[in-house]
Amino acid sequence: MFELPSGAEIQGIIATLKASVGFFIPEIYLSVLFMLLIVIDLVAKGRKNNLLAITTLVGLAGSTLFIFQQHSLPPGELFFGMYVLDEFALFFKYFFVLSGIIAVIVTMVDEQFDREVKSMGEYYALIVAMVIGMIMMASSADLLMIFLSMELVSFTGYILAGYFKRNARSSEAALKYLVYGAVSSGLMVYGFSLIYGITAQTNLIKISHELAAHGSDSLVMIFASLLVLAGFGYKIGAVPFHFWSPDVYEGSPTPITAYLSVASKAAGFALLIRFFYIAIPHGGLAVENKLGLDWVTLLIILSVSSMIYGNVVALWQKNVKRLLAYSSIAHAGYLLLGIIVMNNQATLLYLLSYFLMNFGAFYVVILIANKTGSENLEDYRGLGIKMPLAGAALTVFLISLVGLPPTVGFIGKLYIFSALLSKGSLYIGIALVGIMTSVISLYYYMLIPLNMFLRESKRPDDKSMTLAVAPQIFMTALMILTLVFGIFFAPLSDFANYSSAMFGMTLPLH
Amino acid sequence: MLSLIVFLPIIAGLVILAVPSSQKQIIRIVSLLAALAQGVLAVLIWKGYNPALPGITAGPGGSPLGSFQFVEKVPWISLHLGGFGSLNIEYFLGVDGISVTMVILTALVSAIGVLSSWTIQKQVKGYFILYNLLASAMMGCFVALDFFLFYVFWEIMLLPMYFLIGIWGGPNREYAAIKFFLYTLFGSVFMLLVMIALYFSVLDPVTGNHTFSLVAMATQSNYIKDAILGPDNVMWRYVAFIVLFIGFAIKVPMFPFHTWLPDAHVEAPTPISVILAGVLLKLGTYGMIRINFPLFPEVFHASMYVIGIFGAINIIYGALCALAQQDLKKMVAYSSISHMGYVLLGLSAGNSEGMVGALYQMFNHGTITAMLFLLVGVIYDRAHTRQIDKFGGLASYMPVYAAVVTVAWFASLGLPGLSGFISEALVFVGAFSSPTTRYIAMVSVLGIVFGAAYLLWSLQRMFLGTRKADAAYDLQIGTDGHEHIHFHDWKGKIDLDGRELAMLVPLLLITLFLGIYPMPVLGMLTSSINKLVQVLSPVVMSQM
Amino acid sequence: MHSLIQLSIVVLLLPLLSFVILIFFNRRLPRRGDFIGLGILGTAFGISAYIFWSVIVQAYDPAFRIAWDFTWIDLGNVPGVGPLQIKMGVVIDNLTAIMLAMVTLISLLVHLYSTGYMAGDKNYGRYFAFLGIFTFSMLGIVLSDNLFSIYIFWELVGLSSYLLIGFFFEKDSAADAQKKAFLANRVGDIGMWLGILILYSQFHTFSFEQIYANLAAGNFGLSNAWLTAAGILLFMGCVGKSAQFPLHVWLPDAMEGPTPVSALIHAATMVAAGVYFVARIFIMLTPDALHVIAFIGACTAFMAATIAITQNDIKRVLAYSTVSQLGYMVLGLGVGAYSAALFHLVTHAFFKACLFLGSGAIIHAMHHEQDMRWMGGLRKHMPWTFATFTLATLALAGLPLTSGFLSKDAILAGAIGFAKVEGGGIYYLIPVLGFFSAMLTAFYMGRQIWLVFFGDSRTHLKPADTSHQAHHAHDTHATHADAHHSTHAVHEVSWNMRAPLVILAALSIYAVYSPDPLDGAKGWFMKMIPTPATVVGAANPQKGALLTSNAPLHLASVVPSSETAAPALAATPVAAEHAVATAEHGEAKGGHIYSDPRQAEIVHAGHAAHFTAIYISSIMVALGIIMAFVVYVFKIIDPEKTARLIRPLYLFSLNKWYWDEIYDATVIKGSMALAKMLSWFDAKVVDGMVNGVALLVKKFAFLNDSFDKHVVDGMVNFTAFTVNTTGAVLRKLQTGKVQTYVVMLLLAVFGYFIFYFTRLIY
Amino acid sequence: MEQLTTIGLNHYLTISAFLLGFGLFAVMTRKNAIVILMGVELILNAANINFLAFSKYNGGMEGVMFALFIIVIAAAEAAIALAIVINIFKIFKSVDVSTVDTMKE
Repeated sequence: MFELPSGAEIQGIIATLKASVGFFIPEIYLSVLFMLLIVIDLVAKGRKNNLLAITTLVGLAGSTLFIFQQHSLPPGELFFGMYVLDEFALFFKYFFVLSGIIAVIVTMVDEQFDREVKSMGEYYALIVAMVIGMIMMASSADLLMIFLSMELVSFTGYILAGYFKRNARSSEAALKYLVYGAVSSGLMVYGFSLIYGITAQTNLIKISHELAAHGSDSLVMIFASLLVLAGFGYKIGAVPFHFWSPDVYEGSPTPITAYLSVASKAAGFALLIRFFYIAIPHGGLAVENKLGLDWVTLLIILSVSSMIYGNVVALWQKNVKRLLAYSSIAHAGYLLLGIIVMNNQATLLYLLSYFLMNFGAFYVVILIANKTGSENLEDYRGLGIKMPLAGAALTVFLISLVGLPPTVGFIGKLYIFSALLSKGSLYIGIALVGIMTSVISLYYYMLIPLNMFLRESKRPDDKSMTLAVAPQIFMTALMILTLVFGIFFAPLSDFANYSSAMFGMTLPLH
Repeated sequence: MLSLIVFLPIIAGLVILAVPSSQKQIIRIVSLLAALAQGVLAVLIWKGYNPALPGITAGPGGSPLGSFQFVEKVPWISLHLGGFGSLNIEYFLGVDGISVTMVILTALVSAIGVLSSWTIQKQVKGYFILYNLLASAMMGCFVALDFFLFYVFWEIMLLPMYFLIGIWGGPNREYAAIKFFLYTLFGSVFMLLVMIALYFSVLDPVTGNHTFSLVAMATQSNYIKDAILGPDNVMWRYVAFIVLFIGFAIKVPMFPFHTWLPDAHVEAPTPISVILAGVLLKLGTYGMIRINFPLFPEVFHASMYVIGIFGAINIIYGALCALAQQDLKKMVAYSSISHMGYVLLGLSAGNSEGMVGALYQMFNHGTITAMLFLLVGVIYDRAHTRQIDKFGGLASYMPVYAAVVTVAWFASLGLPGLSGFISEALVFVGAFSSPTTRYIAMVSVLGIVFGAAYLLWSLQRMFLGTRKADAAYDLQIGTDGHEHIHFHDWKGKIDLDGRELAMLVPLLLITLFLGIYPMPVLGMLTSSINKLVQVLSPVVMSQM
Repeated sequence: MHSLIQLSIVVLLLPLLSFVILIFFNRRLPRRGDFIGLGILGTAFGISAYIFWSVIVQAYDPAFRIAWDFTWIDLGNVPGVGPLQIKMGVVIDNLTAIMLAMVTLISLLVHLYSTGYMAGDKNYGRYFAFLGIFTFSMLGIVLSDNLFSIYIFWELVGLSSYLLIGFFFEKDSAADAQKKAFLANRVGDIGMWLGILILYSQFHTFSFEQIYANLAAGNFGLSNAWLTAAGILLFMGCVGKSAQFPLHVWLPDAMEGPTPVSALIHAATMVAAGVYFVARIFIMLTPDALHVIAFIGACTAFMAATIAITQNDIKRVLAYSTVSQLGYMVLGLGVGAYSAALFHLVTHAFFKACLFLGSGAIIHAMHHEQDMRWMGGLRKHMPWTFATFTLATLALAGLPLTSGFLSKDAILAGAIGFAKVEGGGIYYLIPVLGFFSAMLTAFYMGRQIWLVFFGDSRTHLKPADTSHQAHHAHDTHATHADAHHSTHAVHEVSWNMRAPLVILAALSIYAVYSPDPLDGAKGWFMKMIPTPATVVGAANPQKGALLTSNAPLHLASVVPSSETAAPALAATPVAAEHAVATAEHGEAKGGHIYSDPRQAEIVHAGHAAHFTAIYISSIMVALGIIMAFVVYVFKIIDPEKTARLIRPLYLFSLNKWYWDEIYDATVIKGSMALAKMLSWFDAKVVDGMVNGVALLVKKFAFLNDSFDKHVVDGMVNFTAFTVNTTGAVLRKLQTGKVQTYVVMLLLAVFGYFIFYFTRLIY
Repeated sequence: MEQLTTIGLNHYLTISAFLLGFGLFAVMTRKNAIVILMGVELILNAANINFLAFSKYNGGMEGVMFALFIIVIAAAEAAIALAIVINIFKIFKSVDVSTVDTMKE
């Protein structure tokens, strides 16, 4: 029933593939790096793991060159519309590579690995694989690609979450992540099938054309996109699709927690943005009706509930990692605000700030855990005196998470709320929720400095808490960046603005 | 000039960062030098200030020049945004009569604060770094003419304050610190929303872009008619005004948002109480004058009555609460609630007398209350208690201290010849002259009596009569046959020592001088205030 | 600037100088620098005497008035008002000249006296410093040309009285008294301040001159009720300072201060300041306001007199008599007997100062025994004191040939006239009360004289212990007294304490003021201090229209600029009518005329009632003295028995009509309770009001201790309660079982679906 | 008649819907981790059936491709899942997911 393509067509196909490969270099490079790492692991068995780490660092750093070259390429789609290349995608490529690098650096300082696992062999390879997967998530323009890249990220995620095999919590995290992820991606793919059924298309742009042209049975459409959203929501960890995240974040190795909470969340957002903006864009009610889905309301509910839930429940946490997990739920809510008003710049800027401050916070948490061997709030008592620099840095990151000037977090919040208010009085209600919840967040964030500085240590042990030089330098660098970008945020803002362009947008971003 | 005065303390803080924390004396001296330099700059600014220029709104041609002075206007962030037009944030400093007085006050109080911080022994390094950060932020708030910049400084103040109370505070410090932080943040986050909304509603007449410049915002003709806070959008303008007002009222603090103040004061170490009462509270009212009222004149007009009533409540309520306090510091804290009520009352009058009075009251309250807290600190250092009933007859044993206290106390209850009187008098004159607030003023004068009551009563219980049975000190017959006072574990001089006098005497002299000849301060205020009153007058509104 | 002005400013500043020098350097100076205070006051008196001479004696001019002022506060060009300045300045007119001389003289004498009385006190120098600042502020009140500066000096006088009353601050009673005095005065002051505000709010000026000019021009924007209110409120200042009912309670307690201070401040000058102030604002008082003043004065005079008869403390008796006499003055002003009231102010100043200094001498001699019951027979020991004291007493009681007689009689005559003019009825109450108090005055002064000076010493009758505590309290005096405590030798005081007594006694003789021992009106004082013309024409019910018509002319006696207009006034019908009146009464009124018919009538009727007054008052005084004799000399009536007979009345008087108790029960306890309540409210409710119910929060914190207390206590705001409960509930969703998570996921999807489904349907 | 005899799109969809339901039911109710994973497989296969059916009735190859990839992914997922479950069994001595709840709230 399917007639084979003629020779000419095959020639054409091959030509296209050849052409497309040129646009695909970073991904290829990273895949090579991935394999290289495995090989090195096999070769250098039993040697110091730093070799692998360094290789990964260098490799990832090198990939930025190839990504940088892509700026010269014209935005467009490749592999028959499976994949697109545009500023938006480029932004995330940088984002993920950088987060990969930082994840590696964080891993290198985390002493828990030395206790828990003997070989770091596939660990770094998996991180690279995850980077690839996320990059593809950010750039895929076809349901199939979306599904594949998401699964790639998820699988590597499952393994990394459970990387401490002998550690019960790590394994538990892996299991929960697995079950939840499997179910929600299953639902998502079921939703994909329905969309495919409605539009007979898997390419997002084509889908939106279909919908614009013929419209659709809105009920099925809603059902489908709800199922899809279940998949995305699970990736961005927004209420009510967040349930996995606190447990997984608490259980997994801290570097992975940081990595998941920043990178894979960002990937989810990239996907979310692309899917909704490209496939079922909205620019006012008319289109919504035509495309049969008012996903703005959907996301508003999502974001409001995330902001409230995340911040309110975080008040109760005793474990710093878990606390940060809940805060990351709340931040997903803030990010959604930017998406609601279709303001890519604000969203991307917020992502950047979130990248800085969250990684920073986790980094310090790891450094402290190395010394105290615990992540409980109680054990933070009096640390501020023992390790003032770490205390100061953590305080800065937390203040930035609250969104107070002069930190980059404030700039993020500023842009988000500006985006809301630039719509006039339409979204003031949501803006108020965001503001109020950020006041609440102040309390639990401040619990950490409160314990570190205001309270005396329960067991004043004289064992020195001085950190190694390198981590201190890195930490300070992050802190200074957080502050400097909080005052001179023009570069970030410009970059975000430049990156907000997406291929195949039928409606203007505003 | 202004940048220098703003950032000097931060520079000092950086220097201190380099100093090893064992070198306490060096650290202290560095920050003292910074504070003194700040003082010198303040004096220079005061000298160079031309009282003729009004300020408040833009000068000729919409530019701040010719209206504000010492203007420093540098484009800070200016970028085209995909989302919403172009973002223009300026590093925009400048002073007019209203701010220049506050600048001087801030310089003075923070210098005094450094002196009184000399006794801090715990983690001196961290303390002074935070202290200098705080000093910079306060100064910045008073000279910033760009709302964004103002907001940044405003928020930067919170964190150092939180730690200064939280780490160096009294037994219940955690509670006080977090309470302060949450209350103030609660106020300021709304300010953020209003700020953004204003940004989208105002066009800079010169550049034609949206702007954060307070100067441009103060001119009603710069508003986009149908913008969210444009003249047409009456409802939102009211909401914005109220939200902003609450934000500032929390800092003032205005009833019923005042409950953080007594706790904060009681727990805070003396120098921080001095800063808090001397400068931070002024920021609330300053914000109202600089931002709240000129930006929403018509709403201000509609709400004068309410503001006045709250002022009256502050005056009387604060005084009565002070009357019932057992803890001396708490009493002083409530007294400053009461005194800030005068400021609110004067502002609500909306006429020159009232507003000048309010501004002058801000200045005087700064100096006088600083004095009061220093004095409380003196006795607390010696006796380790502030319970009023634990003393008695001190006047016989600490004559100098008693004399200073008497002068300070009388200054606080508004005795003629001391600066507090003139400001309160002007406030009442203004409030009574405006028909809106006449009856409120008539009620508020009761505050004068209650004020006298609690101050004199505490004076009597602590200094007059003879030693109480359960007093916090012993009497022993000295070598010369006279009775001498003896505090448990207090080694230092019984009566005021040199450092304490060095802090108190300047304040005393200022209080006295300004009470006899107020023009040095008033002269700087009048033209600005008259301009402000003009801006606020309904006539102007109708022309907008 | 007029030379007299310059001089007056010098006079004003000299005492301040003495204060500054003494407060800082008294310990470094020989004799603690008392000679400085003395010398400075001497100079001041010399200058003011010169002013007095050149104004009153040398070239008297009924409308004499020179003023000078300078801009104190410049508010710039105020929108809606125009250029606005607050000026400060001094004014000299006849009244000022007299007051200047009087105040400086008495102050000088008290300084002199104190060098003896206070000798050996450990704070000797400070004492003179305080005297200096008091004199300064008092002179300030006298010289001020505007309400604002009067208010300022008013407060300063309050301060110095505070300092001096509490001079022996180790005594709790003194500390209480000083606080009481200051607060009572403050209560009066806020009234005065409101009055000032009412005037300012209309005219944007504090200066008397401009205010009166505006009033006369009828520029007062508000209703006449406001004007009356302004008058009464301003009068409240006087009620406070001059210890009028109902704020009189502080004055008797103020006797805790050193006796010379009582003489200077609480008898002669400060308390008189209130009366002086009312005189200054006299011409803007509406008739209604004047009525209120008159009644208050009468009540005060009577009440204080009734209290005085049962007091045992020698100083308290004098204190109440002071209150009573001040009541007379206020009454006099109220009834429009302007000159008489001020006359009484001056005469009273002298003889009451004399009495206080005398009592001081007695107390000094009796080693700080103040209770008359334990005195007696002193006339032999201290003849000088006895003589002067008695003379002053006669003056106070108002016997002929004394100054007191002249002034008191003039007031009473005015009261009668006033009652006549106002149409009798209730208004007769005022003279009646006046006369009755006159009798009581005679009685209790007779009692005092007798108890103190006659009979035999009753020192031994006294229960010993109390006395010792009494004066061990003020320590230095204790030492000083203990020196000759062993021998109870009562001896006459030294010359520097005797001289003032003599001078003051001499000044209580009629001849100083008037050639005619029976009529003060013939004297120079009442001639030279005429009743000024009212400016509240519009507010005057009787002849309003007429007065407004020629309102500008009334300024004649107020504004020097239009002195020339004065003769023209003779043409006004009022003046004509008055000319008739004066004619038939056959006496020249120093050429001044009453432009206000009401005043004219009152004064005229007053003169008509002159002799009636003399008769009645003489009879009353005689009665009083006779009664005193009956009771205390001939012992026909035993006071104790009588007291038991009319116990309620006796107690009522003895306990000063229970005013202290009443105030304590109502005002003080009330405000304290209110304060306590509010601060509870503040701590409990307001602190939790923001969150609705603080209690719930507490309970909540109690319920889960797992949860750091500081949160709930700390976040006393809405988030605290709600947020944490919601958090507590929500976090339960996180069961830790992955399957429930999946269920949640599906529920969420399903919920959303329902939500949209319904939205689609509707 | 024709509805009953010839198998149309709806039949496929119904089947897949049932599969989805069963899968979810298994995931929610079963205690055994292995069974839960089988439930997940059911869900994926439900999607597969949809894709194939739609691709048949809409024409075009995308559905088929999708189905193929899903099968591959499912296999990979099973591999990882089993590894994790085995690890769980090592530690918790059981594969009952409801016992794995050390981290909560």
